[in-house]
Amino acid sequence: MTLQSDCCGVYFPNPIVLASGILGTEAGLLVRVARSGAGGVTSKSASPRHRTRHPNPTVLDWGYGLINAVGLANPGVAAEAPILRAAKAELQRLGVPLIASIFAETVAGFAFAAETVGRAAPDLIEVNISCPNVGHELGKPFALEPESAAQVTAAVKKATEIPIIVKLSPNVTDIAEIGAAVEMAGADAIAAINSVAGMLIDIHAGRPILANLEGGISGPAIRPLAVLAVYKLYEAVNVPIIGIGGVSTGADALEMIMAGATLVGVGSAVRSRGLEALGTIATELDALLAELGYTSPDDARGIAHVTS
Amino acid sequence: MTLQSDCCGVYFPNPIVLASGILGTEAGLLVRVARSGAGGVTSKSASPRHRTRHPNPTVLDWGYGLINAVGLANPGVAAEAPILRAAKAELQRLGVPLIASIFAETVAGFAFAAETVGRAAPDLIEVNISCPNVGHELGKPFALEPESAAQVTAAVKKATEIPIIVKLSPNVTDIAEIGAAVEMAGADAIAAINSVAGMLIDIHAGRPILANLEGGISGPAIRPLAVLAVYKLYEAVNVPIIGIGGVSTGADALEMIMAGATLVGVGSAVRSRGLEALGTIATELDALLAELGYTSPDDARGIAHVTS
Amino acid sequence: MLHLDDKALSLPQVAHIVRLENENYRTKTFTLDVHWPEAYPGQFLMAWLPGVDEKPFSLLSNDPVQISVAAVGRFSRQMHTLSSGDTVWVRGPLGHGYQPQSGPMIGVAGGYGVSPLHFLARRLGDGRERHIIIGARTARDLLFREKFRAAGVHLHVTTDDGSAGQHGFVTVALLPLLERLPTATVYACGPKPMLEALRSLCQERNIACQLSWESYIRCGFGVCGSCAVGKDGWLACKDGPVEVILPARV
Amino acid sequence: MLHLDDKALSLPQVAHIVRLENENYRTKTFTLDVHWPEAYPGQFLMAWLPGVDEKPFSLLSNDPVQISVAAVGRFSRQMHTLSSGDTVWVRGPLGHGYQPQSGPMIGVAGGYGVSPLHFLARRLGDGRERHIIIGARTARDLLFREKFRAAGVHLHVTTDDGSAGQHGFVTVALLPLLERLPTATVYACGPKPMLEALRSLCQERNIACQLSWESYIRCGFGVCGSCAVGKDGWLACKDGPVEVILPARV
Ligand SMILES: Cc1cc2nc3c(=O)[nH]c(=O)nc-3n(C[C@H](O)[C@H](O)[C@H](O)COP(=O)(O)OP(=O)(O)OC[C@H]3O[C@@H](n4cnc5c(N)ncnc54)[C@H](O)[C@@H]3O)c2cc1C
Ligand SMILES: Cc1cc2nc3c(=O)[nH]c(=O)nc-3n(C[C@H](O)[C@H](O)[C@H](O)COP(=O)(O)OP(=O)(O)OC[C@H]3O[C@@H](n4cnc5c(N)ncnc54)[C@H](O)[C@@H]3O)c2cc1C
Ligand SMILES: Cc1cc2nc3c(=O)[nH]c(=O)nc-3n(C[C@H](O)[C@H](O)[C@H](O)COP(=O)(O)O)c2cc1C
Ligand SMILES: Cc1cc2nc3c(=O)[nH]c(=O)nc-3n(C[C@H](O)[C@H](O)[C@H](O)COP(=O)(O)O)c2cc1C
Ligand code: FES
Ligand code: FES
Repeated sequence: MTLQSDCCGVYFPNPIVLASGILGTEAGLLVRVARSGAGGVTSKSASPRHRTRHPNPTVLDWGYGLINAVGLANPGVAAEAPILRAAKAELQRLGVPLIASIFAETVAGFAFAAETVGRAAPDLIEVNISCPNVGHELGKPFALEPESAAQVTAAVKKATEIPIIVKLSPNVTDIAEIGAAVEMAGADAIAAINSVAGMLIDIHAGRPILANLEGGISGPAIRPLAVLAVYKLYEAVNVPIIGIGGVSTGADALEMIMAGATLVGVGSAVRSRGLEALGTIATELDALLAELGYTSPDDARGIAHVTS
Repeated sequence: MTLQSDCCGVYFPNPIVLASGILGTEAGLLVRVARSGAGGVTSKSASPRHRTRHPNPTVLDWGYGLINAVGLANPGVAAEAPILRAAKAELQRLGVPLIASIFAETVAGFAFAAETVGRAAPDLIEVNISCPNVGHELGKPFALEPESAAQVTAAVKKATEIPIIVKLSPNVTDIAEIGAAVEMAGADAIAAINSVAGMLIDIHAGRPILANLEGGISGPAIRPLAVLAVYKLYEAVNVPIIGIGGVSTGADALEMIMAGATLVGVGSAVRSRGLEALGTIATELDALLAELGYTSPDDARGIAHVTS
Repeated sequence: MLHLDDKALSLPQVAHIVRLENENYRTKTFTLDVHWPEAYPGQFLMAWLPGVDEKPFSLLSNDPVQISVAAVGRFSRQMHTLSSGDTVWVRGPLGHGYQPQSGPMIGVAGGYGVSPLHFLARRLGDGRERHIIIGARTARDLLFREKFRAAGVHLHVTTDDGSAGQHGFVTVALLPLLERLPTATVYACGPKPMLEALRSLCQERNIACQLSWESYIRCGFGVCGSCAVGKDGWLACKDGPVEVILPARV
Repeated sequence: MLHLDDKALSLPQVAHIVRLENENYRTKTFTLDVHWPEAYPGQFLMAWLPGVDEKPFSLLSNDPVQISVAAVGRFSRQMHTLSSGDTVWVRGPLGHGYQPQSGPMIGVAGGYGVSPLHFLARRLGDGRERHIIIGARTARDLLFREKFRAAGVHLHVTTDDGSAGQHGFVTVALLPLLERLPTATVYACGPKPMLEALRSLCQERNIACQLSWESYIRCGFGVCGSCAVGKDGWLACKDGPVEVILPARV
């Protein structure tokens, strides 16, 4: 049995990777998660310029999952690059790849961000297109339309030689259509899904709980939505898929792999199972694959696509 | 304190109504739910012609909610009409309104279905537009595009004098846009949300668990998605909204009302709290409203729309 | 945030067949490596074969779980192709089963109805008078004669064509028992016409009866409404499958 | 399917202010109608005022819950406008607090650091030697002198300007205690420079210390990474806020 996985020519000791925005704010945290058994780690999405934080609450646990509106607060790519460099130095020793996540509000901003973080030589760059396009008349997130998603992809592709993962939003009518568009535009891999738009209202306060009003839902509640997104993308594209959303056990990870995922992102499970969640999930996946007679995750990938 | 609610001129003893497809297959069941305290009941969606059932599993409990692909199996509107008539006779005595739910695969089919169930004189007709449009080149559900949603609405509006509720799908990029389109086309009310598309894979079988592969997710997992949909619709339309999705307590119902709902649909909670769930939720809502100093649901409606 | 280790408990669970027995020309008993100590007679499970279907079966036993399956259609024939070690997915126990009363037991079984009644007879034990009437169209359709004898109950057999036991319907054997045992409870499982006949007979004679109804089960937990029986919205999967009818006067 | 009656437990819960006390010119103690018997000293809660912000506060007491708030900015000033009966939303208890060791207690408090240390001093009880050093810039910033006296601990006061107690930093009072009580544990809460100084002092002298660090808390449960302290990814909200440092040699 081996858990080794290859994504865009990058070697991952196991397919369980830390999702962006969870613990990925500091080099020390990225390294700590890698040490605890993750197959790869993704940094928190960084934008061209520093973005200040929303007032709290920004991250809450509502029992069936989390809701967050961290609002993409981040120190900006210039400050992020040294964090990535520090992380990379240590991660390389551990043999755990680093994925640098970026976002921007304009196509040019994406290219700039990719170039900047690229200098820290992450193994992969994740392009988070869930941020609103300030150039668009309605300010819709890039991820919501095939054209804008493709534009960003093409621009980032030009700006860096590092393979890029485009991260899709689930808040669309047809995610497979967006996936196909970013593949055409040059995406080396696709990550799905980002958190699902939602809202909670505090009935005593008579107002939304998050300071930002709406937020992103993650955790167990969204698992079946994520599995379906990965399943549909697997039928629509040929590039590898990083399946993310609600995974908290080895069985959940295997479900994603069977739907078609090459790597499996884990975020909210850190809440329920601690920082060691990723290592634990990898161990569980290993045992399950063996029990079910597979010799590697590759064996199981996509097998849920029944033709009968 | 009164829980009395008015929707399109129809009087509801309380705002908690049975959602379509839950227990609504027989007159006896509709009446039983009404007796146990529901403010209104919706029948299972019926189509112009009889539709046979998918093989099982079609409805499963995955812990955080349900997944179903009952596949809109139903006896057809001709057979449904006597069921509705029988139910209506008894419900009228109880003072509980009956909502007849219909769907079809063509615009003409919707009109026919509305006419047929209309003869049983339900208090309202719910137009479930989540079914694929067989006339559309891609067979996309009517609910996914403003144009097709509006077409169905207009056709049903012409076919019946009974006020109509158009039930929207959450599987769209912008539900408010669809809501505005159906309001323009004559919808007297809007129901949101239908179940959210999802999939579960059995890792031992290596295939999706539902015979239909994908299905609709309902229950607690989708509550924040439903609350956000209602919140957005409330800002986009003026007609009353029936808020549905994951409500299982009086507090959840109040949350929907604060987001803007006039009536609150309850389905999956019957799994966790039994057939009496609706009556229990109404009682809880009553106590909560009193505790928080409201004199009726109307007082609390939409108050989560902070302007500050 | 919840971490549901048991989240799969209401989803179909993997079970392996550990023993297979032929009961008659078209019926096999499956013993599974599943143990449901809390399950009781009259409850059922849903058995899933991926790509085929998922169907309800009454428990013949709970610890280990056993079911008897008559090969009559697509799903049940597929079940019959399985061998020891093969996998079948189950969820349960589901529904409300028999509620044992004090006093004598009269069990009436038509077809696969023998399953829950054998489970019940064992559960009630030999501290009371126990009668079982099994009815079938013809001799070769009869099930569980040996099993019931081994359980030490008084066995009565009827066949519509007289090819075994008494000639006629189960009522032929039932009526004298009802006369002799007015404090008995009738526990029954079988085809609808049989149950309806039993209901009238027992109500006329003011005898308690518990009837297990069959219906089309989808969810198995009282949500979809597909299993409603009768006019009052009684749900076979949740209110039943066993309907408990108390005598009008005690 | 889960029915989470306690689903709201990790969401902010409504609490009412039942008592208010002025501690100094800018600090008030709030007593809430919330009881957390399982909470212990060094843990914190997140207090939410809708439309304002949500901020962490150390528990001064768990049963009922009490916090002391210094009015220094937007949120804390808003807290100070509240009256008895008003609502504040809380979630907690969060984090890992002090781990009481046998032997003498030396508590060192800067600013609102008095809160968790008063809770700890009460918890440790008078069966051991307990010292508290409170430091402040100037006399009017000092907090909890009466409260600590009432708790029966040995109180040491230092001010940077000498306007009360000993002149100088908390270390002025600490050093002689460390000499005299080599088996003591130092428990501290206060500004970062103070904690860093204490860490060096204790490590040089091989004395156990437990330091409560402040950091920007968002989730409070170890997910968002916003509260990392130092280079090793130590999380104030989950690994801490209290860092437990054992002496190098025992
Ligand atoms: C609560 C409950 C408990 C049940 N317990 C058992 C059990 O313990 N053992 C068991 O074998 N079945 C039991 N059944 C019936 C079982 O669930 C299936 O209906 C049966 O196995 C047929 O399914 P199939 O897909 O093989 O055939 P289908 O394709 O569904 O049916 C094929 C044909 O056989 C007929 N048929 C269906 N069932 C029977 C039958 N029992 N006898 C004769 N003809 C039949 C149908 O009317 C149809 O014409 C139970 C049903 C319920 C609701
Ligand atoms: C684990 C933990 C426990 C805490 N416990 C307490 C507690 O028990 N009591 C308490 O009052 N606060 C406590 N705090 C600090 C508290 O959470 C807030 O930071 C504080 O109330 C200021 O918030 P604000 O919005 O009012 O001011 P902000 O607008 O955030 O800050 C206003 C200004 O005050 C400064 N400032 C912030 N905190 C302080 C301070 N304590 N003293 C002096 N200046 C300050 C800031 O640097 C800023 O310049 C704790 C913090 C943490 C992380
Ligand atoms: C607190 C928090 C912050 C997040 N920040 C980011 C981010 O900066 N960039 C991004 O692409 N996704 C972000 N996400 C989304 C996650 O990467 C992931 O796609 C989502 O949470 C679903 O996975 P999960 O259910 O395993 O958490 C964030 C999620 C959470 C919970
Ligand atoms: C088993 C089942 C069957 C359903 N059938 C229908 C249907 O026929 N028509 C319809 O409009 N919605 C149907 N729905 C969707 C519900 O009416 C409701 O919109 C959804 O379940 C969300 O509400 P809930 O979380 O309270 O269940 C069905 C849902 C379930 C669980
Ligand atoms: S099978 Fe669904 S309600 Fe009985
Ligand atoms: S506050 Fe989020 S990890 Fe500590």
